[in-house]
Amino acid sequence: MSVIEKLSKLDRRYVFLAVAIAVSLPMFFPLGLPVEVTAPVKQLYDVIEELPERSVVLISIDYDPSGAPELQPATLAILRHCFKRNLRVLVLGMWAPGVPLGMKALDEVAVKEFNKKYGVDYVNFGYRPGGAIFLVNLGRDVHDVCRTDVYGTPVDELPMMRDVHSAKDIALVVTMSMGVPGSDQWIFYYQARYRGKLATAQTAIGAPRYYPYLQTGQLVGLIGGMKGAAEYERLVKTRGFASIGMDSQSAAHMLIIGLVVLGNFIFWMEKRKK
Amino acid sequence: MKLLVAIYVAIVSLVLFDVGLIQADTHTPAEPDSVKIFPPKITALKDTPNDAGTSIDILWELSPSESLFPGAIIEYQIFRASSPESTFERVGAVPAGVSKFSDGGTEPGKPYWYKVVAVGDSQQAASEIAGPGKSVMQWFDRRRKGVLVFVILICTLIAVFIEVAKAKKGKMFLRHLPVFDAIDEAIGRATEMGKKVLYIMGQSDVDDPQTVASMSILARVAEKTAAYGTKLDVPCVWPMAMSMARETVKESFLRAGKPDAYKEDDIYYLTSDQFGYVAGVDGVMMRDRPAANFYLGAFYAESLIFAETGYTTGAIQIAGTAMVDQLPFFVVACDYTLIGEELYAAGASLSGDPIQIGSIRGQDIAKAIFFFYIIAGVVLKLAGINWLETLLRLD
Amino acid sequence: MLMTSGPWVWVAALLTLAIYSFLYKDNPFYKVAEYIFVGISAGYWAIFLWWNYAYPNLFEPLGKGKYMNIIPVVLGLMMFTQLFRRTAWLVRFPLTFVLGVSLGLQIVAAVEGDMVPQLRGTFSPFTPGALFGTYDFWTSVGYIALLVGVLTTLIYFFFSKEHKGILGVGARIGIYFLMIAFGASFGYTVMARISLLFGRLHFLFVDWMHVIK
Amino acid sequence: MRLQIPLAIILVMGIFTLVTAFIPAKPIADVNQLLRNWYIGIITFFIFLGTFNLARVNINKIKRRRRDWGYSFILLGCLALMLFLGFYKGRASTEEGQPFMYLYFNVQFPLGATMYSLLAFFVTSASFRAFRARNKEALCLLLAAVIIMLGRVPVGTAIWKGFPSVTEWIMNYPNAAAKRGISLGIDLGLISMALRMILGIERSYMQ
Repeated sequence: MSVIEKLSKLDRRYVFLAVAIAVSLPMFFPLGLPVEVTAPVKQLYDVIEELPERSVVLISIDYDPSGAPELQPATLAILRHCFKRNLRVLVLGMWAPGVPLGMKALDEVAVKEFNKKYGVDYVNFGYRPGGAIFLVNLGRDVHDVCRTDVYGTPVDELPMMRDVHSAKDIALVVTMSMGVPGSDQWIFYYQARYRGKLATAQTAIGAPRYYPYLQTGQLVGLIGGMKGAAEYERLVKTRGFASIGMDSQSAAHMLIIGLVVLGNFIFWMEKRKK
Repeated sequence: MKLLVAIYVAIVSLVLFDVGLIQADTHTPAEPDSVKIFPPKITALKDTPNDAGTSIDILWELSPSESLFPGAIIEYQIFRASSPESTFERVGAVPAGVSKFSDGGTEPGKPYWYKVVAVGDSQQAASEIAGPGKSVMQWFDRRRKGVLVFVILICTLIAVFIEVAKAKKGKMFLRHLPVFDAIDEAIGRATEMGKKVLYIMGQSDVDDPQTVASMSILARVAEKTAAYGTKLDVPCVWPMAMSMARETVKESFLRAGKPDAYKEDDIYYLTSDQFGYVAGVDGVMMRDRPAANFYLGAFYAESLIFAETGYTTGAIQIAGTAMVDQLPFFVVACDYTLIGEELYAAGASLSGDPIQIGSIRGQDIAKAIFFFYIIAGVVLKLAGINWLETLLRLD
Repeated sequence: MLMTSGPWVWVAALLTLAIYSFLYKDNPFYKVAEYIFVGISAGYWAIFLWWNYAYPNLFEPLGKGKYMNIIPVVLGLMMFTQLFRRTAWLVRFPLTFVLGVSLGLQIVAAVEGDMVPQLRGTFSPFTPGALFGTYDFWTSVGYIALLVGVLTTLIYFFFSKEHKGILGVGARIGIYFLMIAFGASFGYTVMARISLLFGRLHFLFVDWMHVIK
Repeated sequence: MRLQIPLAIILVMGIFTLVTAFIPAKPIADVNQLLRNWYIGIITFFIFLGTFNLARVNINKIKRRRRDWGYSFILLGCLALMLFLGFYKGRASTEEGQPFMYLYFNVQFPLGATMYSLLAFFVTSASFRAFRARNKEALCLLLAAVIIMLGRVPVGTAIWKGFPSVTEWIMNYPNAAAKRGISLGIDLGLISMALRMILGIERSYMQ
């Protein structure tokens, strides 16, 4: 019985160590297990696939560094898909710390991979404060709430924005969201009001709550966490950060399931002893 | 009550003003003026329904070149003028294959003329000029009548039950929630151990009802700690919430008969940055080891760190939030958890305030209506009647 | 994944390790990192707010003769009156304005964005006599589960009556639905947490130590 | 005066935005747009006030020699540095390649991301110690969690091909049902609080 007692009083730092090992090991010895694509991700892929060329897609960077490992790969994959389909992209964000991440992603995909022209094929409006209230105004008049882009250029000097005035001119909105303001605001204040197509990429923590909106059609797609991003990477045929991370995910998930079982075994043994 | 009557009158008059008219204009087809790129043909200019009156929908037949020479047309550009003779200004463009455009830059009631130009690589072809089209201002958004019905219904229920509760001086039955005993127990234990009580209001500012509900519970917690002489620690995320918490706690100390024991600095602003805040609170937990932790309000990802760190410091933990994502962690790691609306109900019960109790009762009746609406919806749909669904349609 | 080269990598790596040292126990390194983070991020927000919004949308137009902007600026500056006890009540003006504008919209948004579509979505899959004919078996069972789940959780959140008799039964079933949903969220969320750790370890191994690739 | 005018403001603004949400006509929509722009303008000052307060709190901490007051110097120093670097070249200070951005990518980014990643450890520890099948409800929670954990990673699929579809089914139906039930209740709470504040019944937010 002493083993059980010892385990039940195990310092949590051993558990911490086990997690670090479980996540690290597959980085050195990758397994390369294939990722299964799920319906909510495929749905978004199909929507983008069917948009007419040159349509405007708004990508809202509603995350900060702490959401980056999950949402940055999804942002990259979606940008890649949009530019491959020759769509125009409008980037803005409701989280100030997300602005450099959006710039970075555009630099990586639009400039280096696709050689797209700023102002014609894509624009970036940086941080927009006001949350829900901002979205209500955005849907009605984009130019009014986005006076200058992230570099200080007036909106009228951007050729692409001549075709983008209100929600009607935006074919699809994808919010890369990790909290408030984010998906909730986009659904309640933008989609409900202006009825455009809306999809979301969520951190794995927020994603479960958006399944009801998927069923009602308020969302046309849902990318949940790193797995969702890995699925999207598979759909656009790249092996990015998210795909590499899936092996570590597998190992860590198995460890946690093991610990849950062990924890409950200890609990059960102690209860029987009493 | 007078106010409600006023709202009703306003809404009813709105519905009466609902005079959306649709104006349509068709025109004759144009002769092709190019060998390769044929012009599109405008089929209709329509007022965009249910809008401010600043938008006209232009519909056209795609240029035949789209099927004859796939890929020849890049986009359609739409031009507008205030008379057929004056110069046409470009108002927008849509990709090839699209045959509809909403021009959202019109003045209500003014006539406009349009032409659509099919643009290819080197050549383009303009449709014949169509017009006049007018946009019409609308005073009621018909798509939203179901929304209006529900807004009126719910607001009425809540307002009526607040009045009823006031008349009954708050003597309305609300289910006893086990968390009330837990609050007293937790503060009692902190007092015995001579340790402080940590109260966290969540990440939202005062415009979030969760924060306000949390204030009602904070009032109770502060009153208890004042009575027992236990130290209370309230780190805040927003300056506004901090000011409100200070006021709440001050009043509680007054009610407990110990206004001198109130220390303003126990309720302090930490930072508005989420993880800066987490780090700060974490620090408080590790250094001061409070014996009772309350997490009531709006929480985000920090919930798990709080709950788990509090668990290791051995504190009794009471949580409650309407942030659905965070509930699992609280449910797993805390001693008591108020799920969603229970937070509001607990706030109401604890304050004994007829207003809050009345609202909870009103909300309950609304839920009962939802319940029967869904059942009726299923039954009617199975019988082939779609009426209840149609009312809720938004498009 | 997001890196510059040279000494900055060391700064980032050491700060990362300083935060992780908290896992062993609370210590001065962690605290230094904590305070640096709070200071840097507070400054960051202020700067981005200024250059992305406050300057181009509020102050620049004001300088160019758009005097209407004086109203939000004055109301906004009134926020600072709360720093002084005697003028603190002035905060109520901007506060009630902001609340008024957002609360009215909040009511409409809750009904239009959530209540109406969600209520409809619960019963709209049911079509005349043909639930099992229209969808495959598990989808049909799913829609029935969805219906029962929504109804019983509504009962659980009914506060005006004790949960006894038929209400008690409904609330019990409701609790099970809630628990399945919380379990599902918990299981789903593990991925979010591990992703972050993976991100940091990837940085340490690849960008800093160069032990992989 | 001090109470009546603010209460009038919230009443008028609240009723106006509520009622006019159903009126699309241009003159009214324009007024609404303007009001909302003012809202955004005022909100920005909230954040500036926050920054100001942070500085004030820490200066006080140093003055009164409170616990850990030494660290407050670091905080104030970082805040001042960031503000200086963000302003010294005007708008161009926040462009790529500027010191401001170096600090973002090499200090703020790793610190923020690492803070969050601590959660990986906490979630595991919570799974081991707090996640117990104490009763039938907890067992339910636990089983759902384990199935979804297996269904969300490739290794689960390798064990049994059916895990992803079972996971999707649970997410789409029982999970969606409970989430819907909760959010309907939460919406009602939100509406009733908003209504009370607009009507001036709820005043606790005023100091």
